[in-house]
Amino acid sequence: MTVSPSASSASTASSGADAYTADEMMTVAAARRLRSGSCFVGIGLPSVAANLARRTHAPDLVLIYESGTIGAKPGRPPLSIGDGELAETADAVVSVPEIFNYWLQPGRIGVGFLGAAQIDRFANINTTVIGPYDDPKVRLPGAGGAPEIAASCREVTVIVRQSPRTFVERVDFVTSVGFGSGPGDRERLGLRGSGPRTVITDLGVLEPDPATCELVLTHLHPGVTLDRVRAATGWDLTVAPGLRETEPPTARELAALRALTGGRG
Amino acid sequence: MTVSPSASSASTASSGADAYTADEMMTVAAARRLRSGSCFVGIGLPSVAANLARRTHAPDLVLIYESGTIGAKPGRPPLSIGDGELAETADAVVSVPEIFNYWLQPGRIGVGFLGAAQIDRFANINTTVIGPYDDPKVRLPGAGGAPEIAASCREVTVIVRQSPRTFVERVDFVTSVGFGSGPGDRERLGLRGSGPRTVITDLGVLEPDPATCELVLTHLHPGVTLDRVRAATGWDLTVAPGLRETEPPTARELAALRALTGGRG
Amino acid sequence: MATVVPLAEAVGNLVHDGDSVAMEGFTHLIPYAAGHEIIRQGHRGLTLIRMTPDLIYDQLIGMGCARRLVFSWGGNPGVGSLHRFRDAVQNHWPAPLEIEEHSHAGIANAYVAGASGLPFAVLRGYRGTDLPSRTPNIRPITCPFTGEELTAVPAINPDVAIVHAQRADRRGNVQLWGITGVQKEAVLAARRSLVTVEEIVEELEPRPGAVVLPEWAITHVSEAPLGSHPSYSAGYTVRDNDFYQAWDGIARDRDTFLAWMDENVLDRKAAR
Amino acid sequence: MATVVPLAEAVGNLVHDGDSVAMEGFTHLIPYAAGHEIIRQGHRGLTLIRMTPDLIYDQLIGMGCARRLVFSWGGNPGVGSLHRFRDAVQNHWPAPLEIEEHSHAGIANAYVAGASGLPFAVLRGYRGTDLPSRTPNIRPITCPFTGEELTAVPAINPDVAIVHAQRADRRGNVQLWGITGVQKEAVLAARRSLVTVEEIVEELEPRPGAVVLPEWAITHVSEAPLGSHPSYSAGYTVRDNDFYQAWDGIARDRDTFLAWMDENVLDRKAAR
Repeated sequence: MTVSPSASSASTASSGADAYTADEMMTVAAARRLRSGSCFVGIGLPSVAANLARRTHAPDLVLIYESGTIGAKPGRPPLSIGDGELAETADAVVSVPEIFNYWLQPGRIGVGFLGAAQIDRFANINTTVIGPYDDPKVRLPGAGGAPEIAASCREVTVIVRQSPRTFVERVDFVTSVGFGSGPGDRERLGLRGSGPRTVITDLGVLEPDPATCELVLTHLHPGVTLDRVRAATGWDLTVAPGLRETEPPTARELAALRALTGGRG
Repeated sequence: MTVSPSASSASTASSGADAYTADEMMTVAAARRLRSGSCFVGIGLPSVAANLARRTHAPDLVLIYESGTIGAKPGRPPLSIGDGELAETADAVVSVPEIFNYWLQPGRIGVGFLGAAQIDRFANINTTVIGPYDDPKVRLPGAGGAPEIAASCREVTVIVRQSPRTFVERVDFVTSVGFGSGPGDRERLGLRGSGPRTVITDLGVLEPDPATCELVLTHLHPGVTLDRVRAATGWDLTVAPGLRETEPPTARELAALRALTGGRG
Repeated sequence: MATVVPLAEAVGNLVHDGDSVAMEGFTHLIPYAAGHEIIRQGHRGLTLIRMTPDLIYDQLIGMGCARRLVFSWGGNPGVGSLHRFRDAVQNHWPAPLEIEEHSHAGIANAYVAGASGLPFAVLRGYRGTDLPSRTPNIRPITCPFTGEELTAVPAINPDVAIVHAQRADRRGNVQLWGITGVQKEAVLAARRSLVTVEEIVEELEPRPGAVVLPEWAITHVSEAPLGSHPSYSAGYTVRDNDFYQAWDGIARDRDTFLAWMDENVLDRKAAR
Repeated sequence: MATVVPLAEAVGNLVHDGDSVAMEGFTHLIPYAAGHEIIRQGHRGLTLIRMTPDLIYDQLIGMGCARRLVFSWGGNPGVGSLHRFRDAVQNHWPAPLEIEEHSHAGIANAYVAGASGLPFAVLRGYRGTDLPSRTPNIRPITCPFTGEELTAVPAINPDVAIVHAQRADRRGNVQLWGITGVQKEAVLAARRSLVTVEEIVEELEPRPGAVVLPEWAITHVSEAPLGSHPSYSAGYTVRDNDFYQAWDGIARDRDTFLAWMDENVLDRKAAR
């Protein structure tokens, strides 16, 4: 397999045999984080990535949607978390209170997959509001299942496009806790999951430093420069000592992804 | 319809065309208390009485068993609260937590039907232990659903054979609260149902005095003397001013009852 | 105790200005026909409760029916924002909208408490987030056995719950299946309830995954075929994903929105 | 993550002396075969948890397996007393039996809390009864919104939960239907779990009223045909009411009981 030329931005497709977009790189990188086990899936990119993992290296991955479907095997990523196909293909369908209380809350679910409108250096996530709460610049959809997914899944993966507007020093509103204000906060709050282990963007991968809990850059996607990532980050970004380049998508990954999205995304 | 000769004791059948036992009188009298609406049914005599009501004057009566069957229509009274026929004939079958939490606890159910090993002057019920708790004379089955049935049904009917051993001044153990130690206790305890409205025995019917909450005798079954009821009561029994005689079982009631029990009880 | 009546009559009987109204259906079985009837009847000052406000609440808010919204996720699933909801919150158009904001787990448990006759529910939730600072109805509670601190939310007991289901029998027993969401909890938590159904049948044949709501736990049942469009009723209709995407364009602009409502909701009669 | 293994191996792997073991099944689907295997393996010092102890716990208690019983109703349903249970409580035979006594609503909610990862559950229960004076695990709790006093019970999280179901597939996904009791809650609340099934099938066809437990939430699945006798497995067997009545005579006397156990349980091998 030839290594593909890199994607240079989220919206620009690269050329060549294995050309791919930055969004495709991001989705493939996210899918790779999922091994067998269970995954609590939000809608959008997380759903695409989880379905991609199930169709490539993790066929036994159990997809759990907050609509109450356990072990759903949708033919294409659903537009909503309540699409009919999720129920029809699920091992079990339970009520919404049950999915949160019996399945998410006790920490049974391996990976929680979240998006973000803002994320800060301690991986706290905002999906509620940009600007002041009482006089918002942008009113966002709100919390949904995210606060408890972030609290209770054994670990969390965040997928988000990287820009200075999304990667901020301090989120305007903490919708979902990453590491709060640093080490020890999760324990103090009684959050049982280990929190965000990976933040996957269209530019690279960030992971929390085990000592400081601060997100540091561990991978650059092919063709992305460090300067570009720094410019897209609203805080003084630390780079991990062993910074690596992400493996580009394989032809098989790309084919599976495009089959899923019908070329979108 | 001829008025039948009276049953003279729980175990002695009377003779004649419409002869019936004292237990049959008790069961029929209990069934008559049930109108349309819903009834939370314990096993044994309550179940027979509730099923009898459904087959005579209250065909729309909704039977709810603690096993989770709502609207069960068993062909014969089940031996246990979990017999298969209850589920097969039910409008809905729900989990045991759900039957207690969503159906019983909010006060949705009209009548709770309870038995008793001991009952006292304030209609408190013991089904736990005779004698000291730590060194019991007789260890009984315990609470089951009764404490919350007694607390939450809109009203409670108790069916119990009357004797000085069962009708006691003070129960050895309060398994289920009637009126506690008198007026105002239910409100103080936050019990939402109105408590026992009727205690039906093989000798007559007792009801709480609205002012004192003490059980007073309101009906004698045919042929039962007041002296006999007093002798079967472990406290100084008050008789209601308008003491009446219970209507004896009709031929239709008896036929339906015997069809249900196969001649037993 | 359920009575089967036409939709306009059911909404007329059950919904009054100023009521708290919960319309549930988690993506599936959303009671659009009933929502449109509320809009046609011109109710005002409603407290609208719903985990995922969706397009139906965008319409109710945009038409000025709501004074307050209790919710956990207010977006157009898979598409983007609810523009009428945003316009109300950001610009108070057509009227100011108070909000009480929760997480899904919080609202789901508040309905469970409501259905259970309890004043509150306990969950592992909200801890460390900014939600408790904005929603006074989120409070700490301490385990009386372990001393651990958890979170409490008060029960939701709406004046009226409205849900859509696939079928009912003539007595008003209701059957729904597929993704069943919090519909049972919403109906059992409410003082009064309306279930709209795709059809009324002679007998409710048992089905895998079906939830049955007995008639004595419901106030009114109304037939409303296609009553969940553009949401769906598994076994009867499919989700109109194109409409969800088209809504983004319709709702973005106030005038376009009003024109659409005029033509598609106000001019139409209730199904029956 | 469930592995399908023979019953003797499953019990051997999962149950250890001193463990807390919850065997559930509300009249229906009581895991007798597994209980007999525990007796054969001679486990001691168990804390047995069960809403309705039933004959299987009468047997375990009479054979000296239990140190402690957590329960809400200990009788022979429709028949009368559990004589071995009574003998243990009243006369400490064959060994003293500590008891922790609840109501059905209390234990059901304690399992719900256990399954939900919460340390306690809240209910309207026990108030005014003598149970809290005998069961320290029943405590008052105050609503942080209304100030109302309610009752709390601690979560039940057994070391092992054992239930019986109609079917499993080869991967260990389990399906049960009919009266489903608290089985799901018991399995989800437990650290380890065993589900015995009437049969293992290629595919779990959906059925009305069925509960499915996914294999990754279960430790072991064992085939145990007729494994709920004298209880029953709807669709496979019927309840042996005669046996429930006969048990009264068998269990009333210590020697008769021991002889029956010797002949009918100890001499038999586990189903496979």
